[in-house]
Formats: sequence, C-alpha cells, structure tokens
Amino acid sequence: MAEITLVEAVRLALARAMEEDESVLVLGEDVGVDGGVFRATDGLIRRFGPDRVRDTPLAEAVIAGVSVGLAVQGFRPVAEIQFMGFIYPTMDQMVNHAARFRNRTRGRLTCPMVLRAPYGGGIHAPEHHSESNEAMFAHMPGLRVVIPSSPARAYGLMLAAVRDPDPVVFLEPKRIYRAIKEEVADDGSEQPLDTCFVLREGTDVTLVTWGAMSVETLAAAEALAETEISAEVIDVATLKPLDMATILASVEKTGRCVIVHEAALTGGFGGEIAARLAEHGLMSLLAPVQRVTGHDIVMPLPRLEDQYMPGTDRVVAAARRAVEFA
Amino acid sequence: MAEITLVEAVRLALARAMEEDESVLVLGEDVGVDGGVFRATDGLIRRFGPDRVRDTPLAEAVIAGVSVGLAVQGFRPVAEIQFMGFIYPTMDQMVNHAARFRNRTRGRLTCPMVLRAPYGGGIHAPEHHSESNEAMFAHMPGLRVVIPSSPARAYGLMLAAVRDPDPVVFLEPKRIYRAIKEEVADDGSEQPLDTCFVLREGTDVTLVTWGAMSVETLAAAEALAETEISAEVIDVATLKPLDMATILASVEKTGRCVIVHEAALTGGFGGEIAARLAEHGLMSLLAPVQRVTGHDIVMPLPRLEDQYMPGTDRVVAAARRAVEFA
Amino acid sequence: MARTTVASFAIDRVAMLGSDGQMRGAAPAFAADPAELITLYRAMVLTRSFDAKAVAMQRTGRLGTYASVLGQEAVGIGAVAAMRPEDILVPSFREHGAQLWRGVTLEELFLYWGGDERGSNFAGPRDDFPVAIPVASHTPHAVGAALAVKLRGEDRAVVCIMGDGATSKGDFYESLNLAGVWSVPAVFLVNNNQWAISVPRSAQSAAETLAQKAVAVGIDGVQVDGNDVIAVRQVMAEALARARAEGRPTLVEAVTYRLGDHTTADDARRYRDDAEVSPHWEKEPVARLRTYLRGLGAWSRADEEKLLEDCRAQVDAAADAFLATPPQPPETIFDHIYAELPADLAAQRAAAMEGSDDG
Amino acid sequence: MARTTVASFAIDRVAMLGSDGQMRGAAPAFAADPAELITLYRAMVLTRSFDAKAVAMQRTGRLGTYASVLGQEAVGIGAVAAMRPEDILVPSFREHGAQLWRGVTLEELFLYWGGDERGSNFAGPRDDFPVAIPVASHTPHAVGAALAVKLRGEDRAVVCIMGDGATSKGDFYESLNLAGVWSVPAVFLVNNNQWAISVPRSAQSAAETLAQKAVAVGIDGVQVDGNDVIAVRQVMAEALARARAEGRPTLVEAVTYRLGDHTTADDARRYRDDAEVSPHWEKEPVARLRTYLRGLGAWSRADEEKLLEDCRAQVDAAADAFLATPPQPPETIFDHIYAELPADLAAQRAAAMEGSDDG
Ligand SMILES: Cc1ncc(C[n+]2csc(CCOP(=O)(O)OP(=O)(O)O)c2C)c(N)n1
Ligand SMILES: Cc1ncc(C[n+]2csc(CCOP(=O)(O)OP(=O)(O)O)c2C)c(N)n1
Ligand SMILES: [Mg+2]
Ligand SMILES: [Mg+2]
Repeated sequence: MAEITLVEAVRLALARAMEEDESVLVLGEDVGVDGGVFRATDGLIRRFGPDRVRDTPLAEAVIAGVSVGLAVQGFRPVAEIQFMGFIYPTMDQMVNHAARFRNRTRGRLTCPMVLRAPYGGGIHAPEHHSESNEAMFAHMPGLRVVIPSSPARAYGLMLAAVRDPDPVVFLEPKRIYRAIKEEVADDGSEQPLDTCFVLREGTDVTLVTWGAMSVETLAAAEALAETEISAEVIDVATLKPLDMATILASVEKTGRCVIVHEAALTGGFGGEIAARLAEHGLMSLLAPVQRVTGHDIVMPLPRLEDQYMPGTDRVVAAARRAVEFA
Repeated sequence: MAEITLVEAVRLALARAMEEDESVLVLGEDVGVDGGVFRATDGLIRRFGPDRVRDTPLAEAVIAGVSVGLAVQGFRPVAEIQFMGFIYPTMDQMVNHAARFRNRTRGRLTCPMVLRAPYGGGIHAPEHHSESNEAMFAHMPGLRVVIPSSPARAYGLMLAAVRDPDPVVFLEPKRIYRAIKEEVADDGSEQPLDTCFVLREGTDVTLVTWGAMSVETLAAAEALAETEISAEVIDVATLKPLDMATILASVEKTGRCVIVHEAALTGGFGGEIAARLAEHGLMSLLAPVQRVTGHDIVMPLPRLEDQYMPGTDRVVAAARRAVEFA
Repeated sequence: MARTTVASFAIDRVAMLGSDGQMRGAAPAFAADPAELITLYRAMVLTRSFDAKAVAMQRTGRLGTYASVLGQEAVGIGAVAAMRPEDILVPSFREHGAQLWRGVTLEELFLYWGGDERGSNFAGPRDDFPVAIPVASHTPHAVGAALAVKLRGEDRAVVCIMGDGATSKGDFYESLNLAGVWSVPAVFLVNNNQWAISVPRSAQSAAETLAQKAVAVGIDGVQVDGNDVIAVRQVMAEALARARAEGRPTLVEAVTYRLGDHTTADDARRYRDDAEVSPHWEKEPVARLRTYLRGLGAWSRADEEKLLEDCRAQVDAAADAFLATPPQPPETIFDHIYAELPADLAAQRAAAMEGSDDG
Repeated sequence: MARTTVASFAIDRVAMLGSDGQMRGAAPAFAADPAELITLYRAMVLTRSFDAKAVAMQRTGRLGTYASVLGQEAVGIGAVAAMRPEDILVPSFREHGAQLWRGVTLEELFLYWGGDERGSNFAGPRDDFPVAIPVASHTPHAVGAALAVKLRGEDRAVVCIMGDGATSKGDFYESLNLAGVWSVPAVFLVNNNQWAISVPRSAQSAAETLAQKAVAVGIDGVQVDGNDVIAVRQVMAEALARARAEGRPTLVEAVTYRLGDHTTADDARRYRDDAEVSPHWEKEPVARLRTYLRGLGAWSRADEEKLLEDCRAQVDAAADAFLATPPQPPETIFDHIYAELPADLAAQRAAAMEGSDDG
C-alpha cells in the first residue's frame, strides 16, 4: 500500500471504477494522451483505450450534454471540466437535464454521471482559474455535490460518485492535489456520499470546512490546542445532500461554531450551514456562528491572491472569539 | 397618474430610460414586434425603432455576451432572457465577464448592462419555466441582483438598474406581473439598489421576503394581525449587495424572524440572511430563525405545482411558532 | 497572389410530391405501395386530430400551454417512419406525431401537456427521450445516445428533431461538431417552420439554408420539402442508412410552415398577417397526400370520413381517460429526485406531508 | 425524385510568400515598399524577443503561467497591421505581438502575465479588450463592440482573434451567426496553430477547413497561410474593407503552427514528438520574411544584429521595470468590484485591512 497524493487517488479510483464496470467512460479536454492538465487521468487511455478515455473538442456545454446522453443510455460517464472557471456552460445541462431526468420520467430514465472539476485558488494560476462556486451547484435539487479533502477521501468518494445512480458534481481541491500524501488501499471500498466526517475531535469549538481549507482548519485546531482550546474539525465532504446531523451533534457538544470556506462569503454554502444552526441549533449556541471565507470580490491575480485566501490565522482568531464570547 | 401592473411598470421604466439616454438598448428573443412574451417591451420598437429594440436569434449565451460587448463599448443594453429556466447559458458571460471587466481593467472598461428575466412559478407554466435561482447570481462578486415586488418598486428599481454603472441581474416575479395594480408616477425617479424596504411595520416578528412571495407574506401578516400578532414585513428587493442593517434593526426590535422565499431551501438566499442573523443578531434572537421556502425538489409539473409553492398558511404557522417559542 | 480553392460544397434540396398532389420524378420504392402511404396519411390525420383537441382543451382550461404541430405533421412522421423501433428518438416539444408513431399513447401525451410527469414515463418506446423544452438542449443527448449504441456495437441510430430557432444555439453547433468528429450514428432533423415564436427564419441566420450548417462541422447536409412526407421519409431513410453503415451523421432541414400560433400562449397575429399565412395552406402536407391518394384511387371520401371519425373517437377517449386520471399523490413530488430519498429530503417530505415546516 | 442544388460554396486559400522566401504571384501594393515589410519584421522579432524573455522569467519564478506565441507571430501582427488605430482589438491570450503593435507596452504585458491587474489597464489602445482566458468567450464581445460602432455610425471595425480550439465552442458559433444576421463590422481571425493543448486540429472538428465554418452563418470565410505575414495582412485588409464598407463580417483562418508548449505549464512532448514539430520550423514566419528581405537586399546581417540587440534591450528594460514595480496595495482588491464600494463590502474591506473578520 503506497502513499499517494489526492490527484493520484482520483486516478486510482477512476481506474478501479473502469476496471470493475465496462460502462464507465472518461471524457474531457486533454484527458487522453496528455492525461489531463493535472494528470488526473494519466495512463487511463493506455489501459482502457480511446473508446473509453475520450478527448473532446473544446466545448464544455457538450461535454456535459453528451455525458447526459450517455448516462441516460446506460453508461457511466465521468466528464472532466479542466478548471471550475470554465464550468458555467455546463450549468444548463446539469440543472435542466442531468438533475431532472429521473424526476421528469418518474424513474424511467436516469442520469448516473460524474462531472469532475479541479477548483479553488491559491496556486497562482491565471485569471479565471481559481473559482470556488460549489454553492451554485449545491442549490440545485437532483444533484449531489461532493468535495474530497484528502487522498483516501478522494478515492472512496470518487468510487461512490461513479457508482451512484444519480448525477454527482465532484469538485477537486487542486491546491492540495499534491500537498498531502496518504496511504490508500486500492480495495474498491467507497466512502458514503451522505456523511460529514469528523477529522479531529474536540470539545470547545466546532470548525466546519471542506476541500483545501481543511488544511488551514486543521492547522488552526493544532494552534488552538497549544492554548488549551480543543477544536473539533468537521469535513463536510458531501455538501448536497447535507448531513446536518453530524454538524448539529458537534455544536451541541461545543456550543460554538466557525465555518471555513474559500468561496466568497455572500451566498457561499457556509450560509446554509449557519442558517441551519440558527434554525435547529440555536439553543446549543453559546456564541454567534462565524464564517471565515473569501471576500465578496473577484479573485485577485496572483500578486494579491493571498489577500483573498482565508488563512490559518483568521480561523484561529475566529475560534478564539467564539470561545471567549461571554 | 394611472394604476398599472408590474409588467407595465417595467415597460414604463424601460421607455423612460430609453427616452432619457440614447445609449439604452433593449434586446432579446421576441422583444421587438411581439413586445416580449409577457409584453414587457410592448410598443418599444414602434417608439424607438429596430436599432434600439432588437430581436435576437435564439441564443441566450450570445444575448448576454453581445450585451457585455455593447456595455463595454459605452451602451447600456437591457437584455431579456425569456424565462429564468433558460438563463444558465448566460452564466459564463455574467460571471466571467460582466462582473469582472471593471476589476480586471482597474476601471478602464466597465459593463453597465441589465439582464432581465421573469422568474418563479405558480402560473402553471410548462417544464423549465418556473425557476427561482436568484441565489446563483447573488453569490457572484461584481453583480447586483434586484427583484421588485410591486409596480412602483419595479419602475424605480428598473430605472436605477439601467442607470447603474455596473451589471445588474433584474429578476421579475412573473406570478405577480399582472396581479397587483398600483399608481406609479412616471417621473423618472429611481429607487435605491442597496436598500431593503419595510412594507409593513410590526413588533412581534419580522417576516423577510422578496418577489412574488411578498403577496403571501403580506397576507400572512394580515392574518397574524387578526390574532394580535404584529408582524413587520421586509422586502429585500436588492439581494446583492445586501442591506443587512435594515433586517438586523427589525430583528433587534422583534426578536423573531421568518424568511420566506420560493426558491429551494438548500443554498437559497434565505440561508445567507439567516446566517447573518446568527452571526450578528444572535443576541437579539428570542426564537430560532425559520425559513419557509420551496422544497429541495424539481418544480413539479402544473398538476402538483401547488405542492411546491410556499403558501400563506406556512408563513403564518412559522410566525406563530416563532412568537410562541419560549 | 496565390488564391486557390481548397474546399467546395453544395446543398441539395429534395422534393417529390408537389403541392398539387403530383409526383415529380420517380417515387421511392416504399411509396409504390399505397398501403404504406395510407399508413403515413392516417398518422398525420391522427396527429391533426390530437392537435385540434389539445388546443380546444387548453382553451377551456383542461390542458396546459400546448404547442400545435399544425401543418408540420409530415416532418415528424416522415422521420420516424424511416426509423426502426429499436432506434432512439430525441424530440423537441412539437413532435407529437413522431411520438405517437413511435408508440407514445394519446393519453400519455395528454398527461404530459396536462402537467403530469407520468406523461414522460411512456410505456412504448422506453429508450426514447422525453420532449425537450429548453431549445436545442437535447441535441447533445442525441450525440451521447448515438455514441452509446455505437460503443455497444448495436445496430441502432438516433434521430434528434429540433426547430429552426434551435439552429442558432451553441449546443446545436457543439453537438453537430462532436457528432462529426466522433462519427456517431445520429441524424439531426430541423423542422424549419420558418418561425421561432415571432422571429422569422431570416432573422435567425444569414445562412441561405439551414442545411448548410452541416458544412461547418464536416457532416452531410440536405434540405427537403418538409410538407412532403414521402420526401422526408426517403431523405431520412438515406441519412439513417449512412448513419448505421458508416457512422456518418447528417443534418436534414425540412422546410415547412407553422400554420398555427407558436403555442396556445401566443397570438401570432401580433407579428404576421393572414396574407403571409394563407399561401402556406395551399402547400400543407395532409391535403397534398390525400390528393395524391385520391389520384391513385386509393382513398375514397368514405375512407376519409371513417378515418376522421376514428381519430376523433380515439382522441376523445384518450382525453376522457386523461381527465379521469387523478393527479399523483402529493408526496410523489419528493420521490424521484434521487434514487433513494436522502435523509435531508426525507425530513422535508415528512414535514410537507404533515403540513408543517422543516425549515 | 427531384434533387436540385440550392446553394454552393467554395473556400479559398491565400498564400503569397512561400516558406522558401519567394513571392508567388504579384505582391499586394503595401508589400512593394521594403520599409513596410521591415516594420512587420521588426514587430515579429520584438514579439519573439518578448516571448523568449517571458518564458525564461516564468522558469525562474518571476512570471506566472505564460502562453508563448512562438511561430505564430505573423497571425497577430499581420492582422493588426491591417487595422487602424481607432479599430478595436478583442484578443485571445496568445496575441502578444498584436497587442504590442496596437500600443500595449512591454511592461504592461509583463504586469499582466506577472499577475497584476494593471497590465490590463493599458494606456495605449484604450478601447481594446483585455485578453480573454475562457476560450471563445470573447467572441460575443466583438459582435457587441462592432454593433456599438455601427450604431454610432463610426468608421471603425473590430478584430477578434481566437484559437482553433475556440472554433468548437458554442459562443464562437452564436457570435458569428449574430454577426452575420446583424451585419456588423467584425472580422474573426482564427489562429489555427493546429493544437489546443494536446488535442490536434483533426480532433476538434470533422470540417476540412475552419474557414468553412463561415458557411454555417452565411458570412465570408477564407483561409490564409498564417506563416506569411504579407498574406495575412492582405487578407485582413480585404476583410476589414468589406466590414467597413458593407458591414460584412468575415471568418479568416490563418494556418500556422504552435512551435512551443501550449503554455509554460505544459509539456508538449507528452503528446507530440520532434518528428511532428521539426518540419514546421522550416515554415516559420520570421525566417521566411527575413529571407525575402535579404533577397531584396533590404536587410543586412548588421541590421539583424542591431535589431536583436535593440529588442533584447527594450525587453530587458521592461522586465526590470516590471520587477521593480511593487504590487498594488492590498486594499485595492476591493476597489474595482463596483463603481462605488457597497456598504456590505466596505465592512469586509475594513475588517480585512485590520486583519479581523467581518464574518
Ligand atoms: C433555450 C430556450 N430559450 C427560449 C425558449 C422559449 N421558447 C420556446 S419555443 C421558442 C421558439 C423555438 O423556435 P424553433 O426552434 O423554431 O421551434 P418551433 O417553436 O418553431 O417549433 C422559444 C424562444 C426556450 N424554450 N428555450
Ligand atoms: C472555455 C475554456 N475551456 C478550457 C480552457 C483551458 N484551455 C486554455 S487554452 C486551451 C486550448 C486552446 O486551444 P486553441 O483555441 O487552439 O488556442 P491556442 O491555445 O492553441 O492558442 C484550453 C483547453 C479555457 N481556457 N477555456
Ligand atoms: Mg420554428
Ligand atoms: Mg490552437
């Protein structure tokens, strides 16, 4: 069992899924010989051939749309959108079609597809390469929205996503594609698509996060521990459908919550979680819920990008404010 | 001064804006001779000619994109998307371009355009004709998102939107296009794009809403009054940027809040407001914030559509729960 | 300066049965048998019968907004008549005739247009797609379905029908381009009824024909008289044969005319006058084929009366059955969003059913 | 069966200066003056010089991801040489040569590729658009800008440059279609460098040429040797003249080759080998024009050395100036989102600046 990175785990899961199910296809721009610009599909074309690993023309709308057609016809396409900044043209297909075939036909036709995209900033990429718009998809009934935060999670969640009978938007935190290595058993076991994971147990404050921000959030928990503040860290993992029970249980215990995400504050998915705490956990809350997020601005170009990214210090400060709140 | 409907108010404002500023153009599918499928642009082509009132080919992405080009070049296009269910192909242009020209060029180029679309359900329309996805746009930095709830508001906000130096997504609650008549003075005065409006004052509970749901919400306030519950009703009107001060001030007074919207619960914009209450108004809250919203489902076809729509009774019940909360 | 021609293209138009009911040139083999033609004729008349009933029911509040196919019956029916049952139809919202021919029942059509999802859960052609409301958004599905049958090595093809307005959309173009470069067995059929609501064909594109849009993506393109069901069927049969044998997609433009309003929500007199519409009544497909059949001595006045009677009875019975079908139980609005109801949604369902709020 | 041809089309290819540096046929008028050609040559060499420096700076961490235009200099420069200053350029992310010619400074280019928004606030061509990263998403802007100048009755035209990959996107098609039907003075120029990252031209479309995509929308389409700056300029001049005089848009396909990696983030050896690339070095545009100028006796070895020296000095000075430019103050990230900072955002700005959280 080797230590692998998150992007390698994605690849391992895709290979496994293709191995075990002939109906799984991979498609997208440069996913073939090039192996994807982040190498998430590297080697798959050699192993599974060009019928099952398909380079597409440069056209995101039809990448999503042809996947819908394939899925409705019994395949399990896994489509890559090269960067989340180019995902908008897929919205029509994902919302108007992928999310609806089952409902509109009362289950006659279904759409078991995965739309993958690397997302997020912090790698000093060009303009339009750093979006975090998970909230846009998480609002849409009929979709699942899944974001792994580690290699093992990526492997297990990707397998579950491919096997899921409904469409899944699978967003990969590219900032940590290669930042963390972890032992991952390629045993085909999946992780659940309806569960938040407790990454670290604690008693004083609950830190809720997902994706790459789990790095800063765990670091914050570590820093807080040094000053005797015990932080519980929850990785939401599947934003939709949301496992609010795990989050509520934690906040019941700690009485305090900080939600951390990279996306812009307003309309970010942290709002949904905070709202549910206000609705269902109000009586547990000993301090206001806080959100540590990106600002409501366009992601700056690399020179000022760090001004956008929420850092460990902001998470620590918010947690402290929560704990100190009287 | 005549009593006019909401859709007539939109038309009146467009005519006024075109009258006072030659750079204002109207474009979209069927906006010309047909006057728009809801008649929002009726008569404009006769008055301002086909250069300024332009039927487009059936292509939403380029309707948005050509508007961006026009706006960057000094025009003020007002583009119509026929129904919000067809707005997804405009996302790329709205988010990647309209919202960003000012920032990316440090103010050298700007994008003063309006993207109009009728939205919402409740009129027993065909599939894909009943979306409420305002939250999708309200998450995007650089955009304004505006929703009128009455003829006067539609007139004043539309004028402000057209005159605004930045892109505005203007969503028109088509369920009440003709439901309410109101006297509207065609005096060219606008209403502010950064203000929530108090539609009715009250002391026991704050009901926050926007768009067509203001009808049910006001009706609920009326019903509550009969049982001696005094409800304050706030029309958010401009979702982005959000005037949270008005909402917070009201909840400080009432201690209770119910948020009402037609969009699906999860990731709806009500979550943002509830989250901010939990962050900044926690100490004023005497009861959990509640959201009365559409369910997290695909809008049913007409026969079961009413099962989706949040009704007055649900608002009343939630307000009662809030007031009775001990 | 060296200027050389590196590529050249021609777009053909195929027409057989004239608006005078006379055949130009040799008829295709299938048309030699009057029984075959009568089958096509019956299907067109049934469609028209359904259409009239649907419009009437909408007017009296018993059906939702409805898109009439009046005058364009030959397009859909000619197309599906060239298909095999195991082929896959990916229709727009106006091809009721095509759907009926494929085995969707009149009652299912009424259900759909009456606002009931069960209308898209048709028992007949289980692999056919439901109608697509967002214009052109179904064209990529046709490419996906065609790739699916190709990858499985099945001898099936896919037909996607759309309007002239649809040809302006990016997804139409992206789909045709992908079909070309991936060589999938798909035929794209444009019902060019000259209008997209109030926007005339000339305002959709500066292209002289819509068939020539095939040139942009390197596939075959052909125009056909869309009021001539024989020509449509023949052109579609040829295109389907190429699709099956060589995986070569084709764009077929069927030129016809929308004799009615865009939908029951539209009033076409706002943007076109009778003088524009009238001449097209002379060319409509049903009378044309009837004249031909009469000329052949294959169709009597009595046949006609009996057919009209039959159609009306069938349609009325289906309408009654629809009206007698109670709506689905309210809780079903939650039941097909995901394969299994997630906990989150289960709570909403429970709350909704007890009339309370989860929120 | 009546089958008649209703429309036919031909796509021409224009080429003048061969890869042997010899002129085929008569040269266009402007090319009679060696000084004109030397201006083009200098611009191409400056571009190449900038390009080499930018790649080197990226390799040493002083610039962000960068897209080299190596081998394709004639496309952008030939195009903008045919434009007037008051025309509007809507470029892709690879047309540094075109931007330089138009008056964007080397320092501004470094700023942009170095990750500083001020690089798009260029002082020179104030109406030119910044580069577009989302492929083809700028094509509608060109139509909008062209409609703007047309509505104002100005004698200006718009040039939009994109890659071969861009021609697969729906927005490319929707834009060309709209340009055609609205007759706007826009010229769409495809830099067909044969690759879209790892995807070869043949996998983008089954169309034999990209120029023929014009047929789909009823506008003019022409192919040109994209390594021949004289031919590109001439073809663009003709297209611009048509745009100005008749409001007729044109699609120009310039066939060239991407000699380098897609960007500095790419490693082209993963998907194409030297054997594929080498022959294209024989056809590259800079050597070709140099050979021609040498043949005319208009360009000496000393001229060449001096030019290279000059370019290097200019580029180095600009690079140094860029490196010496401090980043914008942090708070500026809030300052251009809206014309006026909304209260909501002002709170975030204040919190961010004092290092606290508004949230
Ligand atoms: C993407 C999209 N935009 C707008 C509409 C609204 N709409 C419904 S039908 C129609 C016109 C369609 O014209 P055409 O494609 O020619 O088909 P026809 O209605 O003539 O059959 C429009 C604009 C839609 N359904 N989808
Ligand atoms: C819409 C979109 N999808 C994907 C990308 C990622 N990407 C950047 S350049 C490129 C290839 C572009 O090819 P082409 O249009 O031929 O231009 P070239 O790079 O060859 O100049 C891709 C896929 C993007 N920038 N935009
Ligand atoms: Mg039509
Ligand atoms: Mg290229």
